[in-house]
Order: sequence, then structure tokens, then C-alpha cells
Amino acid sequence: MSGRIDRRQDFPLLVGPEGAELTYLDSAATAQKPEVVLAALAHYYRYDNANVYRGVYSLAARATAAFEAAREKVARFIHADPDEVVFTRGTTESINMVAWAWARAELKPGDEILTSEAEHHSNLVPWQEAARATGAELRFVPLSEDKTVSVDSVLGAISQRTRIVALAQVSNVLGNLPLEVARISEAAHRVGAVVLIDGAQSVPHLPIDVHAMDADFVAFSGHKMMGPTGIGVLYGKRQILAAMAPFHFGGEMISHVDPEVSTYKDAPQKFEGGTPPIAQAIGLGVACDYLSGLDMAQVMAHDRRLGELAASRLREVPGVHVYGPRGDRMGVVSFNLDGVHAHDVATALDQQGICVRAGHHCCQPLMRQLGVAATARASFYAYNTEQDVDKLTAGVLSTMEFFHHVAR
Amino acid sequence: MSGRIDRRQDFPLLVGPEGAELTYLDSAATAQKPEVVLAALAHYYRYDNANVYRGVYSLAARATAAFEAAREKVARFIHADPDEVVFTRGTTESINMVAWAWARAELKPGDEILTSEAEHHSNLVPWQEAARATGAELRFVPLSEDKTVSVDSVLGAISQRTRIVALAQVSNVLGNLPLEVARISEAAHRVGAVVLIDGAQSVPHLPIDVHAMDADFVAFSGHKMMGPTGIGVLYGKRQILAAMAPFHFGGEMISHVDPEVSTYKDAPQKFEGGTPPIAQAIGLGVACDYLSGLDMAQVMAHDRRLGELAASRLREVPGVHVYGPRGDRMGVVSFNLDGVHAHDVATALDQQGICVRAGHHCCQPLMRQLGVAATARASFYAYNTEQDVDKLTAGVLSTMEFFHHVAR
Amino acid sequence: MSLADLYREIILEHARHPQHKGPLDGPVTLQAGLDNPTCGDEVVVQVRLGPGGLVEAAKFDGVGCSISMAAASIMSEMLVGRTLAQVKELTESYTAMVSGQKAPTDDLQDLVAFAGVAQFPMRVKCAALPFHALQKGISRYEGGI
Amino acid sequence: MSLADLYREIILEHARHPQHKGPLDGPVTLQAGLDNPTCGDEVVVQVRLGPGGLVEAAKFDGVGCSISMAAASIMSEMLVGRTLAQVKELTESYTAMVSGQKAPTDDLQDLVAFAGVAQFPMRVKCAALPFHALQKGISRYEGGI
Ligand SMILES: Cc1ncc(COP(=O)(O)O)c(C=O)c1O
Ligand SMILES: Cc1ncc(COP(=O)(O)O)c(C=O)c1O
Repeated sequence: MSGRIDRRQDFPLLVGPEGAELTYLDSAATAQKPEVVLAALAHYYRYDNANVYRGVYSLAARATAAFEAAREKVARFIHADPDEVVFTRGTTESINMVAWAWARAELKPGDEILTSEAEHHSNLVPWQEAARATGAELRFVPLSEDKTVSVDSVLGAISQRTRIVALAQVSNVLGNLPLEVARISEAAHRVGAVVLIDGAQSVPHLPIDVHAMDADFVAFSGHKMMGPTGIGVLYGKRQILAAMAPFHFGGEMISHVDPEVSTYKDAPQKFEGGTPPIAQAIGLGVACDYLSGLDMAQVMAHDRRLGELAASRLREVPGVHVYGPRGDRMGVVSFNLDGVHAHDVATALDQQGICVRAGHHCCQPLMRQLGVAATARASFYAYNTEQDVDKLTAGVLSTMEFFHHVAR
Repeated sequence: MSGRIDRRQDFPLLVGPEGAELTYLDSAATAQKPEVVLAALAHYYRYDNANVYRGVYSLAARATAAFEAAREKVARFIHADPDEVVFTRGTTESINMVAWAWARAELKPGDEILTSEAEHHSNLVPWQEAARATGAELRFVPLSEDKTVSVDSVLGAISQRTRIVALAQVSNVLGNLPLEVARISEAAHRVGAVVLIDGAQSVPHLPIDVHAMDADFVAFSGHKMMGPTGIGVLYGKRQILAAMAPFHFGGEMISHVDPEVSTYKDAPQKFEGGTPPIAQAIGLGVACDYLSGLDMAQVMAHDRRLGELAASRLREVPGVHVYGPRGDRMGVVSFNLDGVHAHDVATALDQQGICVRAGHHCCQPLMRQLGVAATARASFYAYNTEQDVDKLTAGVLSTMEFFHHVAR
Repeated sequence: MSLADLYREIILEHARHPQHKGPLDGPVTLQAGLDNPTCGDEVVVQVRLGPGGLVEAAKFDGVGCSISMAAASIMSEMLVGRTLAQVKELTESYTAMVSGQKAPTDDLQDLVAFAGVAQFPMRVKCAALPFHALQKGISRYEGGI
Repeated sequence: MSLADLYREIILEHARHPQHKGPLDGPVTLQAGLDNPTCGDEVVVQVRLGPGGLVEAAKFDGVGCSISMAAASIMSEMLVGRTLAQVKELTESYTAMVSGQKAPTDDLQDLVAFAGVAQFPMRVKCAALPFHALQKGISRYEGGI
């Protein structure tokens, strides 16, 4: 109901190696992992480790079953079908796969790629390169006053030439409420464009139904949703995956190989050439179950509550600027202190056991839009509590104090 | 000296969940992991988990230091410099990176790609596609009578038009002694060609000095060398990596991003867009240390001893065909039983607790060269013992018995 | 589970001496080939329907393990004299059994020998392969392709 | 390690009121810009050599954290009156100190204030940035570029 979750005890790093409490506020960069995920990894390597698909012995059967069960768990988590779930290394690889295998085959001069200047580099640079390679044009959705992307401006920017709309559902800097993707998909599909959603910051934090969103592609990372590093997902609609060329050629994605020419399996295997990240997929499946156990509606409510609380508390501190939406928001809060560089803020907070990120957050164009070189950023997840917000606020106050009064 | 290593006790899966001895003979598909690697993964997630490069707080500093230390360990293991070590998902991705980012930029009609019909699909299909995309021609080194690639036939096949030579140092089917890469590199460089070595089956099993080999690229997988799944390496010479375009565009590989155009960092970061497989790289570093602790010369000797023993024992069984070199060899032994399909052999051995692989081993063209649809394959590693060879031989005998005498 | 539970005598017998193997002579009503790329097994099934829509002749060809070859052999034998509807029913009943979703039933006759396959997950595809080829041929035929 | 060990008074002072900031008026003998793409800090260093090969004037410009800006400010101040050889020596001595390879020595004068940086691994690059830019400028100049 209230979005109050308290699961710190499941996260070894947060209770600290020797009891030292860590205030980890950098989940937008990567999330901490619950014990169940670590246990699943260890269990796999200790009892089920074999290559998948390839062996007929029982150990290989167990590994294959665990790997495919993980695909089903991930599919269930986003309301997709298992054959629409392609395992990748992460959001960046997922988007690059579309930019190479789909865009380079489909785009031509005159076509438009619609994205925004608020995107993470991983959802911008691949499109710059695809545009350059194909002669298509890169277009940017005009940003709102608070620099967020609004559905209305997306709808206004879609044209008859738009072939793909590539946008983050939640910005990793601004912490906007999730874009209503279904409305964008409807408009895009009307002009024959496809929709790619960078779900790196949304899939971990809210209930996701890819079929309801009606997006053609959704990319996300396991490590940001309590899963292991080295695993991510490209969700793709069945028809579009069927038509798309493979990207990683090699073992296990082939059907027939002659010396000169080969044929390929169906999706998702077609896109998973080589030994996949087996243990990591299994870990991600367990992370999905863990999150579902918390209830994603609760996770989102918790996120919003902490994000809104932190933003309003920080805004009360004189000399603090908070970026992003003023009211309702997700748990990503970027800010700056007058006259103190974000790195100095992060170092000062680190001395108080508070981990926040500082820098451009892989969003240099957005930094320019905000008129800053860098920001500090606190981001929350289900293991954070109101006490963490208290510590952040106190930490920011004492940082302000240190740099403006002490040692002058 | 003797190549006798006995480290079973370090491998939880081999001593069995409840004391059941497993005879794991599928290390060419994937290796088992020593406890130290699992402990390193758990330690990372429990105490150091943060995203690398991006944070200024101490936790991020620890994660970054551990990740870069892993790169140094891997570099030391193959006698490379750390900035020549690009982390990928595995051999398949490493080869595809070269086939996309290097070959598509460098090759043109009239150029030749030299490979062989004994290659794993991961070192064949990417070149088929690169040839198709660029108009270059795919050429195959003639195989010896035992279907292995010999250095002499490679030297004979290199022409003025050769632009890249892409070969496995050790075949995953034939278990040949490692190719003398230095001789190939010399000949290739003389005509201005580059050399890519598929080291999937060599790097885990023998001392490797990439500078002595003088290859331009070496690709290998962590999971086949006692490391985690989801990690691999593309070694590339400094100059060639400097000239090569990036492949995964996005976070952390960029230098400057403007809305329309971006510049990139130097190698290896240039090739590691997005959050890398952090925990997996750290695990691979520990696996390298573990293997170095065994001494790679010993690992190779052990491998050879078991491979030669198994091959000669199996050859003594009437009705068994063993493929690959007749004398000296590595620990990969493919075989067939007269009148019994390889799958049936694998299932029968599995019933006796012996894991061997059966199928085409991702080498369909080689299967055709051998004149078979499939083979069974036993492959050894440092944790295997002579007893495992005894069990294999006994298992093959009883399988023969079962299919030829029982139930007739 | 012992090896003999999987490899029943009748399976080994058919694997060694497959019935109905080779190309179908005369008119072919429906046919299809299918393979399991992971293991390299390949099977082609050919069927001729006769008067009354009954299967008049069925043959298979291919390469594979004893399980897939024996399944193809016994299958071909059993098809003759059945209607397509009956063939489809048999196929469903059989594939449900080998994948462990259903206990063996009498209508499966000799195919009951494949009941043990359900305990060997990596071999289910082998046992099902000829029937999947058959299904493919039937749906092509019914789709008018 | 407390925050005050890193941010010595003189560092905060220079960060707040940087010296020698802005473009160098008159002839420029050597210059270079450098940035840290991970954090976005940017610094440009400009130097003019006068009679006897001594640094006559040095200025910097850029954006960054207090550490990098204070380092640039103190560095610019200290360069004046030194030969290039002395500048290179100072640079080596300083970068060795901030990366923790060497204890602070007297020749570093005010730069000794950056000794605490060695305890903050993610900030070493900030402290070294202006000196790395300087090195780049010098080697370009010496390379005749
Ligand atoms: C010779 C060879 N090359 C390439 C590969 C592909 O390695 P991976 O599946 O780890 O990408 C393998 C392993 O299957 C191999 O044995
Ligand atoms: C919005 C957004 N997109 C893409 C990414 C890239 O994700 P990854 O680094 O896991 O590939 C991130 C995370 O850094 C992100 O926040």
C-alpha cells in the first residue's frame, strides 16, 4: 500500500562486512544483490554447471532446464513470451544489436530516427552511428522545461519519415515518472515506425507489461535489477525478431553450416551465438522472482516515496538545486550544491558512508541542456529506507557546511 | 614433469553433491570451477559490488580496482599488456567483434579470408557473413589426412590476396597439438595479412605468449578455463586495436558526446561500451591465477597424457574409431562405436556417471570431412585423473556390450 | 532408471533393422523433412493416402540415433490404415507420453516402448522427431502447400 | 582519513579563488587541453617561455572539482621562473606523490597539500589532470608539433 518495504537484511553489502552500515544510493548505476541471487549462482556452479543445449548427459539437461526456466521467469516478469526474450550482456548490447542488425538493414536516406537529448549515451551513440552508416537522419524530441521527455512532444515529433522511436522510459538523471509507452507505440505504428524502449531504469522499478506497452523492442540490464553483472535482455516482438538478421554468428545459433553458407535457428537462439551467460541468466531469473515477491507495484510506490521525499528535503536546503520533475517522480534524484563541484559532494558524502554518484551520468547532452558540467545523483531501490533519505539530507547539509564555512 | 595433477577436491561438482563421483569429460564444452573462483564471485557481490569507473565513492573505487586488477591478471596469463585485453562475453563475441568492426571496414572484393573446414562454427560463420558483406572470398586450408590443419598447408595457402588468417590453435574435435602460430604470423605478415587465433581450446590448456605468437588477435572464453560464464577476451595488438572502430556504442566507451556526433576513448575501453561483466572478469582473473598456480606447462602435460592414454585405450577396443592425430595430442578425444549412434553412446555413458558430449560439436563441415554425422567426445582438464580414463574405457566397453549383445 | 528402461528390446530391434526405410515408390500425398540442428539427426517422412482417406503407405529416411530411427520405423509401420484424424490423435498421444505429460495408453501399441524416454529429457526430441516431421507434412498438406 | 585531510585549507582557498585562471595574453609557447571523460573535468594549460628558457607566464582555464581546479591554480603559480627541465621534475615528483608512489618532498612546496589525495583513489586523476595537460603540452612542444 504505502510502498514501505524493508528488506535490508537480504543484502549482505548493506548490512556491511563487519556491521558498518552503508547508505547505498547508487542503484541507478548498479543494484545490490540479495542473498538468494548469490545462492543461485553458487548452486548452479556447484551442482548444475554444464554447457547448455549441447550435451545429452543429465548434468547438461539440468543446466539447460535451469537456463530455459530463467528465460521463462524473465518473460513472465515483463509479460512477454519466452521466445521474445533474447539474453544479452546488458542494455547497451541490446540497443546496439538493434542498431546493427535491425537499423542497418532497414534504414535509408530520408528516414528519421527519433530520440532525445535526455538519453543515456547507450541510447544515443548507437543511433548516431546507425544514422551515419545508413544516411538516415537523427531527430530529437523537444524537451520540456524540466528537460524531461513528454508523450505529447513525442507525438508531435513523429512524422511520416520516422522509422524508429528510441527513448528511455525513465531517465537515469531526471527520475521522471515512466513514459506512457502505449500512446507512443500507437502513434509510431500508425506511421509504420517501430518503438525501442530503453528500460534500464524502468524495468527494475515498476510493473512492466511489454504487450500492453506494445513496444517493438525493450532493452534492460540484469545488474540494475538485483541480478548479476554480465546479463541483460532484448525483448523483441515475435514478428520483428523473426525478420531480423542475426548479430553474433557462431555456435548454437545455426541450423545448417556448409563451408560457404549457413542457415540459422529461430529466435531467441538465432541471436544468442556462442555460449550464453548461463549462470547470469539463472541469477537474473531468481532476481525477477525476488522482485515479484516484493510486488512490483510496491517496489514502484516505495521508489516514488523515497524519491519524492529526497527531492523535497533537498530542495529545502538553501543553495541546493534539484533537477527533474517538481512533483511526482521516481527514485532518481540529481542535484548540485551552489559553489561545490559534484565530485566534491560525492567524496564528502562518501566520508559519511553515503554512496552517491557524481558526473555526467553518461548523459553529456543532457548536462548541457541542464547547463551544468556534472550533477550529484542519489538513486533508491527497495532496500533503501527513509533513514537513508535522512542521512542524505544530513550529509548534504554538513557538506555545504564544510565547503562554505569550515577552513575558510 | 609427469603432468600428474590431482586437484579434484577443489571442484565441488566433481566430488558430487552427496559424495557421488562424477566423471566429467566435457571440459571442451565448459570447464568446472574451483572453489576459489566461486568465492571470488561471492566476495565481490557481498563486499565490493558497484559499477566501475563511474563512481567516486570508496565502494566504486574498490570495484574498479578489482576489475582492472583482473585485466592485469588475464594480461599476465597470456603475456600481453593490459590495454590489449578487451573483455567480451566469450570467444564467439570476440571473433564477431573482429568480423564486424575490423573485417567489414578492411576487406574488399578480391581479398581473401583464409580459414579451414575444421573450424568451430564460431570461427567460420562470422567469416562467411563478412565475406558476403564485403565481397571478399573465403578460402580453406587443405586438411591433412587426419583432417587437422598443419602449419605447412597454411603457409602454402597464404597468398598475396590473403588479408586475414583465422584458425583455431587446437581443434575442439580433433585435439591436435597446438599450431605453431609464430610461423603462421610470420608468413601472414609478410603478405600484409593479419592473424586471428581461436584460442578457445588452447588458452585454457597450454602456456600462451601472445607476443611470441605474434598473432594480431586471439579470442578465448572464460568458462572453458575454470572462470565464470559470461566472460571472454579479445586480445588485440595495440596498433590494430587503436585503428579499429568500436563495436558497442554507449556508456563508458565515449570521450565526448554531442547530440549529433561523438568521440571515443582508447582501447580497451573503446570496445567495452556499457557496464562490463564485472564480477565475471574478476572471477576470470582468479581462474588465471589458479591455473598459473598449477603451472600451465604441467596443465598441458597432464592434458596430453590423459588425451594420449584415452586415445590409445579406446583404439584398442574393437569397433571403436578414434579421430584426430594418431600419436601426440591434446586432451580432446572424439570417437565413434561401430553401429551405435554417438547420442546413444553418450546416454549409455551418462547412466554410468560419465559425461561425454555427442553431436557435431559445432563443426558440421568437419563432420562431413570425417564422413560422420556425429561423434562422441571426451575432453580432459587438470581435475581429471587416470581413473577417469579407466572409467571411460570400461564405460565404452559396456556400452558396446549393451548395444551389440544384450537385448538382441 | 537403467539403460534397458530406455532402450527396450523392440527399440534396439527397430534401430538395427528399420522398417519402411527409404523413398516411397509411387505417388506421395504428403511429406516433410525435419532435423534437430543441435544433434544433427535428420528425418524425412513420406505418406500416401489411398481410398477413403486412409494411409496406404508410409516411409521414412534419415540418419540419427537409435531412438529417433526406431521411432520413425515403428511410426511408419503404425500409420498404414489410419485416417489423418487418427494419425493426428496418435501423434498427440505419443508426443505427450514421451515428454512426460501423459501416461502410456493402449492405443499407442508398440510405441509404448518409448515411455522411458520421458526420464531422459535430452532425448525427448529424438523420440519426437519423426512425429514432428509427420505433423509438419500434415499441416502443409492441409494448408494446401 | 577525514575530509579535512583531503581538502586542506589552501586547496579550498585556491578552488574558491583560483589564480592564473583565464587565457594567457601575448605569445604562447606551449599549450594543451586535457579532460577526464569519466567525470567531465576539463583543463587547458598555456605557458610562455622567456629569456633563458624560463617560464615567464602560465595560465590555465577549465571546469572541474576543487581538487583539479586548485591543483591547476597552484601549479600555474609555481611554474613561473622554472626551466622546462625543472617543470618536468616537479611534475614527476607531484604525480608520484598523489598516486601514492612517493612521500611528499620539500621541493613540492604548496603542492604538498595534495598529499592526502593518495588516500582517495578515485580523485587521483583530478589532482593529476592539470599536470598531465602540462606534460602533453611540453611533449608536443619538444616534439615540434
Ligand atoms: C574451438 C572453439 N571455438 C569457439 C568456441 C566458442 O566458444 P564460446 O561458446 O564460449 O563463445 C568453442 C567452444 O565451444 C570452441 O571449442
Ligand atoms: C537509461 C539507461 N540506459 C542505458 C544504460 C546502460 O546500461 P548498461 O551499462 O547496463 O548497458 C543505463 C545504465 O547505465 C541507463 O541508466
